[in-house]
Amino acid sequence: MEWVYFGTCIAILITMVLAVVRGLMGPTIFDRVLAVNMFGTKTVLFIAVMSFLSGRPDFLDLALAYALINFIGVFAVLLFFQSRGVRREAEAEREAGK
Amino acid sequence: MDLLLDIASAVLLLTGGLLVFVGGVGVMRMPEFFTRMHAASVTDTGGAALILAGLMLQGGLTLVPLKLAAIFLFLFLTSPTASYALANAALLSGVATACRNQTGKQLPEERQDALSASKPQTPPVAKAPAEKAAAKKAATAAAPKKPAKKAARKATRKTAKKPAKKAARKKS
Amino acid sequence: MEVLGLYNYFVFAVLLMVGLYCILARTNIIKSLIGLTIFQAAVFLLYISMDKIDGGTAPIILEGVDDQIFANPLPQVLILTAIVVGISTTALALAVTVRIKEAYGTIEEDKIQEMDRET
Amino acid sequence: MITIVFSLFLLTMLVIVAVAILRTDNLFTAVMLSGIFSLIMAANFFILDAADVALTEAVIGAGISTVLFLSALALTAEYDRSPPVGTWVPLLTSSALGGVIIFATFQAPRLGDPNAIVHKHVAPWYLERTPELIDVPNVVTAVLASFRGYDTLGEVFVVFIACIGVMSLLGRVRPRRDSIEEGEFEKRSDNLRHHLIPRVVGKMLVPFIVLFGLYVQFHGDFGPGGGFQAGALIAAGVILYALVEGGPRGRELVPEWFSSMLVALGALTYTAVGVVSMMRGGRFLDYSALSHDPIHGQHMGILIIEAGVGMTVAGVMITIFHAFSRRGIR
Amino acid sequence: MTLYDQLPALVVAVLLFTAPIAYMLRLHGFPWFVATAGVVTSFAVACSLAATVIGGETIIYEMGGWPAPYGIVLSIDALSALMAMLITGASSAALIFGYKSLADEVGEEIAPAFFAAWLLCTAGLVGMVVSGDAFNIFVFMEISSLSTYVLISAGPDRRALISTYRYIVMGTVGATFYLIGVGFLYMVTGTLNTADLAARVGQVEDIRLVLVAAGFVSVGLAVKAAIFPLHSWMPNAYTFAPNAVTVFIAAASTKVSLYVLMRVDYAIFQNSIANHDVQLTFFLVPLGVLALFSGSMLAIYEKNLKRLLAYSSVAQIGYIALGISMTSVAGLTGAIVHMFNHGLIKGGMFMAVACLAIRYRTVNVANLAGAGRAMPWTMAAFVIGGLGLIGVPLTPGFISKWYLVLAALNEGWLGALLVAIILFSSLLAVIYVWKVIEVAYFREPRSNAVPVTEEAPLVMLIPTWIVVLAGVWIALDTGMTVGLASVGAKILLGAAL
Repeated sequence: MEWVYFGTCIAILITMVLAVVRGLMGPTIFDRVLAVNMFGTKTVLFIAVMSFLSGRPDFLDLALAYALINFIGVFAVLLFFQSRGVRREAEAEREAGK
Repeated sequence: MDLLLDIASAVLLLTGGLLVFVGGVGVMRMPEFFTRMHAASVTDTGGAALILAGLMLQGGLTLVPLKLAAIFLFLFLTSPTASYALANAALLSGVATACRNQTGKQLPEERQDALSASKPQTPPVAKAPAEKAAAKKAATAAAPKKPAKKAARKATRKTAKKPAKKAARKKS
Repeated sequence: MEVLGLYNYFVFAVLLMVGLYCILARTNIIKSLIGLTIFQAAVFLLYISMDKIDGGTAPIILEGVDDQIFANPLPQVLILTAIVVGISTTALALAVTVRIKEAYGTIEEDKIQEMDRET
Repeated sequence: MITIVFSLFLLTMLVIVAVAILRTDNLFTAVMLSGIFSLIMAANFFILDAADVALTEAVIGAGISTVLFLSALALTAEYDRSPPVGTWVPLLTSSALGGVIIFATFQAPRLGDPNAIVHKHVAPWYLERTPELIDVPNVVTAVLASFRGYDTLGEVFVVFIACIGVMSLLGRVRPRRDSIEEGEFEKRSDNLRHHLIPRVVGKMLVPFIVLFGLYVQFHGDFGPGGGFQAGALIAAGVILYALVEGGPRGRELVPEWFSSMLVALGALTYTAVGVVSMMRGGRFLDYSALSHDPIHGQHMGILIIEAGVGMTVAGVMITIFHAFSRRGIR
Repeated sequence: MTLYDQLPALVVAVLLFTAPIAYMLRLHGFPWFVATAGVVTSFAVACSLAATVIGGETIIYEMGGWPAPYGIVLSIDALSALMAMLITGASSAALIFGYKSLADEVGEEIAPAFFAAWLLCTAGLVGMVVSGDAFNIFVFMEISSLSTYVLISAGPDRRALISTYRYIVMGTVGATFYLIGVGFLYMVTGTLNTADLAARVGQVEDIRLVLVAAGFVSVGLAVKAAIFPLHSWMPNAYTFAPNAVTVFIAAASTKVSLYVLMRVDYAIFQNSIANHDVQLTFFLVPLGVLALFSGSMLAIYEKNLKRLLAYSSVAQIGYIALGISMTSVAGLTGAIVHMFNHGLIKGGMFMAVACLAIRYRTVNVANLAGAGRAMPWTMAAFVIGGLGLIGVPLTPGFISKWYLVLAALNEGWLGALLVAIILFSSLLAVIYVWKVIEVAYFREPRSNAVPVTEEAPLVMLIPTWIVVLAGVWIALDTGMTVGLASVGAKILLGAAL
């Protein structure tokens, strides 16, 4: 069974690398957000499998916490985009007002 | 019985791992943001489900499968939501996409700088036979590489109106 | 193998270098602060790699399992403290940054320096 | 062995991401990448058997820190316009630093060396004596809350001071300059209410996050967790609510006076435990003096101070988030 | 356990306990009152501790009742008691002095936060001084630094913000360096308790890590202590902080880092690294000498009075560094006494500056023309402080320089050179002090300036004069300071021998 866990871990790790590469390459900022999100879910899976691999499945709490936290990050990003758009409109209006 | 469980969970885990990996490759190889996101979100949820199910079979009659189920539930809820939110934000910010004109909405020009790097999108290899994808890709491919974004978008719109199959055939 | 066992120290050194370079070379305040977080994170890595022990597991004692090897709990406790200290510093520095932006209109240190020289 | 290979793998990624953070001039990208950085760091901590630290780093580094950086970015600037200055001095300084460390650690114990001195001196005592002296399974909690409880007290005051610092810096109201009408800006940019799916899912998850936070708080004696992680998680729940429903409604849910009182009360609770143990004839923070049975006293003390820590951290994170988000609309 | 046994914990606990209270009760004037009560109580506790340990014994207080290497202990000897007295004394004097000026500069709205930060700043500094655990020192260092950032950023000028930012970056890098050093020490010894470290670090085979650890700890603390090339955060931080805050941090804050540097170096590294006294000399003497010259020169050309005094502090820290670098009882005594006396002198002078600022609304030297006649008492206090900086007999500065010169004379030709340098930099001090005196007494105010005719309010003037007279008293009756300092120096060297 160990080798199955190990193989799954390797697959997840390689996917993590791919996500990081996407995050580094971009080209849009949304690609980077996508990469972070994907990296987050991969971390959740990685920790879940690792906790079985190391024989301490009671550490699944961590994976749970990661899943929740990752979600909040995406929301913060979404809100950031939205407020940025509105702020730019406001700036444009102010420029026009001048 | 134990062996059966082991085999079942091994199959689930390895399939899940494969799916996750495929998703990673998709994120790397797909031509533009929305297709990349498609690859990421579908395989994310599917791969995670398989892996967690595989682990659940190994958990035995303890709190562990319950926790795994909770993780699964959360991922099942949050992952699509996050994808939706991201796609929405990207669409509103005007990330270049082949079928943009289908939204029928012209976006203000200054939003364009959401593209962090001003690199042009790399043209995809247009050889996929599927009709819709081909149309999409042909449209992107037909768009000239260098000129200003506005021109690029106009070109995109024009080519998209043309019979898509023809463009695809020409390219290939 | 021996050299691989020291790999974590190399990474620690490289992260410290990246962090310090980011702090010293960039004049953008937020960028410097991100560098500062990397700089602090490098130290977390130093401490945590000390707690690892071959064949060990996290120091949470299981009922009924004997001769289990446990990782060293002390560096973990120290780093728990250090992480919280780090986020506190970051939060405070970000608040100062927001005020700087409001007072000067920019967060580039060189421009701020020019503005201060004028007054 | 396997774990060490994994660890090397993650460490390499860590370096690549750090260099990428250094090179980008888009601050938003840098913040996103530092989110990845924190997650890699946390995964690495987990591999290195530091479950509590991994949990903390994930919740605080990847979660709260990203949210704070994004809030600050929204209020300041998005691009790093540092001039390409002569970078000789920083380069030399940092390479000297790196060289010194590599020189020093050449003879240091390798990763996981069971003969390293750190595993021989103080640490075994903690692992051996915790069951009889304090009797909680999680040795990290025992060391954190009791053996080195004074450090933790200091740490609580560090977050306390961060909170009052942010409040004194951002608490003062500044006149608004936006041309958009009052309330309009807030309506359009401060919440996600018009997004149906995120709104429904987000609000649905808030109670679960808070519940999970409480679980981490009270399960901290037995598994990874404790006051810090729990406080940060509960705060994350409230922050999620505030993100979905907008700052004003977030402040209705947890008013600012309440969260800042929580901060002070938590710190006061912790110190009060110390003072009470003094009054009962023990040393400062000697929980054994709290009850007739020393172990029972330890349990009671740890429970109370962890509650104090949780209160303070949750209050601090919420207050800081409120301070930043309110600054945005004014 | 009697109350008497609990005193070591109380000196910190009182401050920690009152800080949340000061923050919670937001009645008018209440935070100031709570803060003053807390700080004064702590001062009283520190004094009684000093009376206990002046004989040379060391009190060990086990936090939480856990024995030494496993739990955290407080260890209080003559030196730490003296420092605790300096910190809490400076804090109470500055708070009482600042009753009016703080109400002026710090808004009612942020007063609770401000005074809570003040209490925690004091607590952090005292905690560093009394702690017997290397990591615990880091935690309290961060408490004191973060609260100092908050205090400085409360300054009215917008440049206070950018100074705070620079201080945050420098301070955090310094603290992180210290943390790295402690990490390396932990790696080679497996312990964090300073006494245990001192005992175990000598048995380490591979000395490189210890050496590098010593380097990191020293550099980190040097940043915090504003030793010469790393002082760049200090002048602006002092200049733009609220006046009463400047009084406090100038008197106490950098000294504590110097104290920790001295303590860690002498207790841990002197007996484990061969020739470490020579290394220390090579590290500190050039920096100290450079600090003396550059600090004094910058002060001579400085136009802003607060920054002038800050640069003078850079120079005075140079004296302390010189004293620390001479590994002899006389040198250490001189350094320790100079820490205390310089705290008193600078505190008094910044108080006088604050009095000037409240009437003149500026601290530019050029605008202070005629201050000698308009505010005779304030200027008299300033002049006495200035004489102390120069080191004129009958002032506290004389005592400490006397000990430094005595110690230097024992060091051979290098010592003779150091004596010459000390005397020369005293001459430089004459120049910058005279610059201020000349403007204040002998120059007519500009015709277009608003004439100042009023002396500073009594609530500020009386604390100023109390501090100045305390300085004079300490110069005349050296029993307490020199007694504690020489006992402390002997303890430090006793650990080293």
